[in-house]
Amino acid sequence: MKRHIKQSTMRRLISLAMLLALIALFGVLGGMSFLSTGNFSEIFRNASVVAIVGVGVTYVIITSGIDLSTGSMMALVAMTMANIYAYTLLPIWSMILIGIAVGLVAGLVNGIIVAKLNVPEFIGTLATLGIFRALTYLIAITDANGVIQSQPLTVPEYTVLGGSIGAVFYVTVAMAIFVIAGEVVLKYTRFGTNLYAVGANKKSATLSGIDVPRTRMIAYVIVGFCVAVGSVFTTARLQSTTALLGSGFEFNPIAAAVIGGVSLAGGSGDIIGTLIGSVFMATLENGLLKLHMNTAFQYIIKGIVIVAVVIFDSLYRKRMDRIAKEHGAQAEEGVGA
Amino acid sequence: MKKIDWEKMSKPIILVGAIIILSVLRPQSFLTANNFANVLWSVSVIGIMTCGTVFVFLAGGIDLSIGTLAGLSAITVVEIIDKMGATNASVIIGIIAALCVGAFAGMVHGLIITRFNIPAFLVTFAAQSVYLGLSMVITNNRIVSAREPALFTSIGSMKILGFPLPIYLMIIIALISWFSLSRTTFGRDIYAVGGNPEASEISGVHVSKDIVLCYVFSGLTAAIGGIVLASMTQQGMASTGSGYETQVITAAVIGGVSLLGGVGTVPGCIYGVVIMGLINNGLNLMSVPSTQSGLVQGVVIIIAVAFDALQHQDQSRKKVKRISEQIKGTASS
Amino acid sequence: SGERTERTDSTANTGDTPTTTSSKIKKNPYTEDIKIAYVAHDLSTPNNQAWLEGIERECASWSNIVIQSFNGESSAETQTQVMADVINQEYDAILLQCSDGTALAPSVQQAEEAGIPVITINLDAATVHSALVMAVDYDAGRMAADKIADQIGKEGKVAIIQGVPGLTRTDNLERGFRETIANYPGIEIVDAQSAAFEKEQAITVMNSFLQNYPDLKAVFAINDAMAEGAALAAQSADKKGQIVIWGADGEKDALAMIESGDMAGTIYTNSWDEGSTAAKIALLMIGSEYSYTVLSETPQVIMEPIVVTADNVGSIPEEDRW
Amino acid sequence: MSKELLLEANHIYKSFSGIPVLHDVHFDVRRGEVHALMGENGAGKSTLIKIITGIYTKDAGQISWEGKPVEINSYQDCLNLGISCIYQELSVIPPLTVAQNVYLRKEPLRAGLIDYNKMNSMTQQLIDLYDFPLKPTTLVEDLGMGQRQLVEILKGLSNDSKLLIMDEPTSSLSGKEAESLFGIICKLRDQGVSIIYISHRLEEVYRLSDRLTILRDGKNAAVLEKDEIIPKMVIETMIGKEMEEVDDSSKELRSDEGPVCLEVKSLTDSANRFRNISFQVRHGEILGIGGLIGAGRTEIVRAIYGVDKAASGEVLLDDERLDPNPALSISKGIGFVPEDRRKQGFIPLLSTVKNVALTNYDIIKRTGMAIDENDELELSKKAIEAIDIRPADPQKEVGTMSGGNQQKVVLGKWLVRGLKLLIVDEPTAGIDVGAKAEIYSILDQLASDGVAVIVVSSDLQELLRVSHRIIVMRKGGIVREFKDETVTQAKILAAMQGVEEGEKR
Ligand SMILES: Nc1ncnc2c1ncn2[C@@H]1O[C@H](COP(=O)(O)OP(=O)(O)OP(=O)(O)O)[C@@H](O)[C@H]1O
Ligand SMILES: Nc1ncnc2c1ncn2[C@@H]1O[C@H](COP(=O)(O)OP(=O)(O)OP(=O)(O)O)[C@@H](O)[C@H]1O
Ligand SMILES: [Mg+2]
Ligand SMILES: [Mg+2]
Repeated sequence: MKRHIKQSTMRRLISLAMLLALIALFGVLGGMSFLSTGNFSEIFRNASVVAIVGVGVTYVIITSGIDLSTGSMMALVAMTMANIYAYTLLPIWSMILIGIAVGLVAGLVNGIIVAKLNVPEFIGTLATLGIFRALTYLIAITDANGVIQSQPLTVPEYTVLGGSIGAVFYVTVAMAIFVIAGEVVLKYTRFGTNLYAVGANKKSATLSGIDVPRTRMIAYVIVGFCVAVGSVFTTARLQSTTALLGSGFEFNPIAAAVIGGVSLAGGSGDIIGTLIGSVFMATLENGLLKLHMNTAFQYIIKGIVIVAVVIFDSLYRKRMDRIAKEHGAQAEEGVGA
Repeated sequence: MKKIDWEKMSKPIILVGAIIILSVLRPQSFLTANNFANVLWSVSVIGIMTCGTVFVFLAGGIDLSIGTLAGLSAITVVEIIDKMGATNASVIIGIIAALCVGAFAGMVHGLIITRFNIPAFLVTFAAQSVYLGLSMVITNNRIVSAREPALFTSIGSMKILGFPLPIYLMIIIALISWFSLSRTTFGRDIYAVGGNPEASEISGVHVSKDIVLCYVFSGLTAAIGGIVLASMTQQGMASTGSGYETQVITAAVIGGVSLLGGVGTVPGCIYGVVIMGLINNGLNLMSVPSTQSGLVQGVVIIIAVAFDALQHQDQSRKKVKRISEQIKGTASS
Repeated sequence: SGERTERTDSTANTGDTPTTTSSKIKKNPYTEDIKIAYVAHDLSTPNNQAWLEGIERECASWSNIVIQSFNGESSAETQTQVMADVINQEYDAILLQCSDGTALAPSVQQAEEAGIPVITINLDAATVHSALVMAVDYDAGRMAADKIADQIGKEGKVAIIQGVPGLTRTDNLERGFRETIANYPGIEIVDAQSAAFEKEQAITVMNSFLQNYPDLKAVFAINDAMAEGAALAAQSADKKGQIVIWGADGEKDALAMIESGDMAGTIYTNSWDEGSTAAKIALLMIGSEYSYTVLSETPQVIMEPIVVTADNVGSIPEEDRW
Repeated sequence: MSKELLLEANHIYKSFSGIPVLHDVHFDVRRGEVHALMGENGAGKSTLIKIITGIYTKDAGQISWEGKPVEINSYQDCLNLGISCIYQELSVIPPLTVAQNVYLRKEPLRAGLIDYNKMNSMTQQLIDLYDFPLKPTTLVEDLGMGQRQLVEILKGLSNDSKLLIMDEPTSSLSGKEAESLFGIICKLRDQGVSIIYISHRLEEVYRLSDRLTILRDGKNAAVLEKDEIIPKMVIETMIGKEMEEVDDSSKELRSDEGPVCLEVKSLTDSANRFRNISFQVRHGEILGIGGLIGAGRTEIVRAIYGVDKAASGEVLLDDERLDPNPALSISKGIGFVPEDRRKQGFIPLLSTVKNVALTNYDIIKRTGMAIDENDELELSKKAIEAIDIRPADPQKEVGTMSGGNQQKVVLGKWLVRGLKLLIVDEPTAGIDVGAKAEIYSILDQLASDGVAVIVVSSDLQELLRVSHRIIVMRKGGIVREFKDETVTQAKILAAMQGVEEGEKR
């Protein structure tokens, strides 16, 4: 294993180094307003929901799928909880449990559409993006005139989830748990190995006895779970929900995963990569806010930095690959005959 | 007797079925030439862009930048008209400039993607952000209007034989794409590259060059789409074209294009585009509340695509059954 | 199902609030270095930009004032994140157009507690804060309804082109419109479809209206961009001027279309003025002693909307057209 | 030997998109026997195996296991019964390591989590037991074809099954690994394990099998007990025509004649997979390159054709220096049949027409920019005819053809154009005897037409059969050249293993 651990750690180190370079750059440009503890905890807080949802999304991408419905799903979960909160006396924990159940069901729906009905992932989850949003509107709380109201969720036992212990927000703690658990499941369980196998080659996976549709379905259900948890933390922070919650969110976890080295073609990547990708994006966005520049330039610089970083990553990786191959070939010689 | 190829028929069946359903539900308003013109007109920009971007999909890539790139092109043309005065000359210069913007952007995407071997998703995702920013800088977040000259505004609205010009543009671009994909070596190479890049390279296909060309074509049609959009709305602003990338991908996938590359046709894309137009038109004509349109749209899309997918399985399954029964029949007799 | 009453709703001291409540530091806004944040709903829309320009104009004469704009990308989550950052960076005042008044409430409260006055624009935040500068949406809807009723002779079919459903501000506009139309028994609202604030989508929606309701009398679009789109559609269906098309906002293209007879009217607010008013209040708040704690409710400055039709459009001078 | 039936398949029918592939096939396996399944390319062997292992659903028929009827709906059902399979198209997962592949779905667990240390050491034990040149922690994507096939074999062997199915396990193996596989097969048989063995290498079949079933055009053609197996008859039953026997235990090699076509001068790889390689090929000559798995043969021919860039050295074609890339090579008259046909040889979703046309657009007629589709079709028909691709349907997607016929498409597309040099890497992997003979005669014909041919092969018999001259590689260098002498398989083997040069392991 040695060579490959080395190679993959090396790649990890490159991405980390680039993240640190970015932080250093912003530190120089933005000064203490960027480098303060408060700001870092804010960066992590902003990265957290993306990374939590990113765990599930990474699984799906590893199986060579994609999930575009996470934003709407988040709204559906939140609006269900808001209804329970507004119209029933159920305790908060059961409200959260029902929210999670809704997430699981929504994930299952995606799974069935994609894995059982054989609808291409992109179009299937794009369709459910519309469906979940419509359902959210359907159950949205309206006033007497039918105008949709944002629904407060202001009970302290709930909103405390939006808070922090010291400089670490609860959502960041949750993210840490999700990332670690997600990585362990991916690397140290049969299910995790199956995800890679399905993503690398569905035919070979079938020939190896893997139940491909089932594996894919479970991956989508896990996304549902992650989204539900993300939804809880988001609404706890906003202390309310609206029918528009999560619009456009779906691209964030996907982008984070891809920046973190998860291939959309399937079969490669891991959760740590997605974590780095999430933190990278959050750092970039946060840092740009501090540079006192026109919003328009922020968009331009954001795009350029992303491309620059992946180009650098690609060049460096090519080099490392070549070096590794040379070493590998020399090492192999001993085994050859 | 020639047998009907049911697999190939599933798309026409869905299309005709949709038209029949809508005609029954809304006989007066749906089945009119005017309404068909409206349906096609409303999807013409999507159609134009899909016919270009399908090259990228077939080669196994993706282009998320076309929406904001269309916006940037729209702004280029209206800014030039605005700054140079509303003359025909400035319209022509503006259009040429916008096309150059599109083609150049596409070339840059293609070169970065192939040179550094970077996922197209990331490059075009980042480019999306860059073009939005550029558009905001150029317009300073304001609307730039171009209500004149007629040469410009007629691109989006002039009617020939009762059908607006953008529909003809869509048809012309579809024909060009269809021809180059199905009858030229370039097109054949694209299918090969999308189906198996490694084998294509070994077969002497200039894989990188072809991929770059695909992105150029995609950028070019994005620019054309942007010009048409600007003319239709007689204005350009930073948010022009935003979200078109998703609609284009949706249309292509409904039309049978695989995002993994190598599978799909231009007629399929047009089918996807028209189906999307019909769904939206149906939703509007039946006064489905906007909050619920996503539900109807989603369900219809899933049914259409799943029907298509199952149709393939079913047909082969049924055929197999029929034939094996025949075989058994002859075996026992 | 009964409304939950037992639960005490409290926004106080939860997640987002740091434990320290810093006391307000008074600054002279015209001499000391100050920085003001403008947190927009979506900077790529014309009125958000006009507000920004109004704010910048107001402060242009003082070199000690820095204005920094932030784009909320139409998302309450993004705005919340930006607010947290702005508070961390200790801006002296925040001008905020909430995407969602309820969702932004914790952030607004946190800012106020940190001694940063928050002036909201157009949409109230659901917590007491320094000031709200607004154009009356509900009333604007009512005014448009009355005018349209007049113009179509109090009877006939009317349709609405909506924005993105669920955005409070535009929903209020629609509510005002519907409630007032209900007073005219001869007028029927036959349809309401969303064009998501986009001019080009409005063309499609308008086309299907024309297709479905050949005897349509009037269309009320929730913003001007969509009204312009509807007017273009009517134009290309050779129905220019035959259908009464109204918008809301009063941007310069809409005013031009009223002049050319394509549109019938709009509800004009001077967004530059609105921006500079908000800035004035911010400067005032920075220099003043008192903090939000003494307020029992948010003070409001109401920008009176002007009903613009072909009759009075000429009275809006070029320099007030944004 | 016990005659107890372990597996019995009766009246099996199967067709794909209306075309019958299996027709009333009967097949049974006894406990503890090696049962060979033979037939031409496309006879339906792999399809039968996939029906037995639950990958395809049969249209009709019954399968019984240990006397009881069973329904097998997935490979998992099959594993549960005690059947495992080594598939022809390999079921290895490239991004996973060798150990992960071997123990896929049966990873050793500790406290619910995969115990990688244990898994790796278990894999190492297997590797040591069979003496395969593999390491448990290499990623499969870094392996060559031969090594991948070894991984697939390990994967099948690690199941402890009662019935082990091997669909062409040796198609990319060289003699040494194949020998150790045969050892394993005999050992397993002695332990009472039954084996279904599919191969196109006849001598292996004769050597190993206790019984032999022959399929022809999807129907049973014969079932032969060990003492009934007569090679000549087997071949005739299989291909339905007579074949002359060739003695291929030794061969008289040619000496140099004719002008030099290709010259390679001290070619060295950037990743050190081969170094300082120099040789020549003459017009009208067939040069064979032999070597063990991983000797670097594939890498050299890839570099000559221009798929990979060599770090240093020169390639000259007819005395003209080339900086090769595939497009240039093709235009200069070089053809190349890659080793991994699935990944590198063809576009699975495209038809034979378009696969053949891909390398031949320069010779297809055009009107303006449009390809003349009739001419294109004619060309592919020529290719189909030249190498007898079956089914002879030019519009069939190559991805759905049988393995052997896919290989014929890859080779066929070069036969319709004028060539100076043809490079073939493992040209007959997975190809039936009849077709093999055809390919050999095609190569002979090319050579006598003045084309220079390079054949890389792990099959010694093949190497002897086709070559006019042979070079042997070992660990990235040329260790021996045979020409103008009588060579035997043993001599080449010795050179491959480095024994002759006195090199000790
Ligand atoms: N998935 C499929 N779809 C359509 N046709 C298929 C499919 N799989 C196999 N066939 C066809 O079935 C026939 C039998 O193929 P099969 O792979 O069983 O042959 P085989 O005896 O294993 O040949 P080989 O020796 O070349 O491996 C061939 O004509 C092939 O084209
Ligand atoms: N794609 C690859 N990536 C990394 N290493 C490779 C790759 N392909 C082959 N190798 C390594 O390169 C060396 C030479 O392999 P090559 O394929 O040239 O050998 P060969 O003699 O053709 O053997 P065979 O084809 O039978 O495996 C081997 O050590 C092999 O492991
Ligand atoms: Mg086979
Ligand atoms: Mg090889």
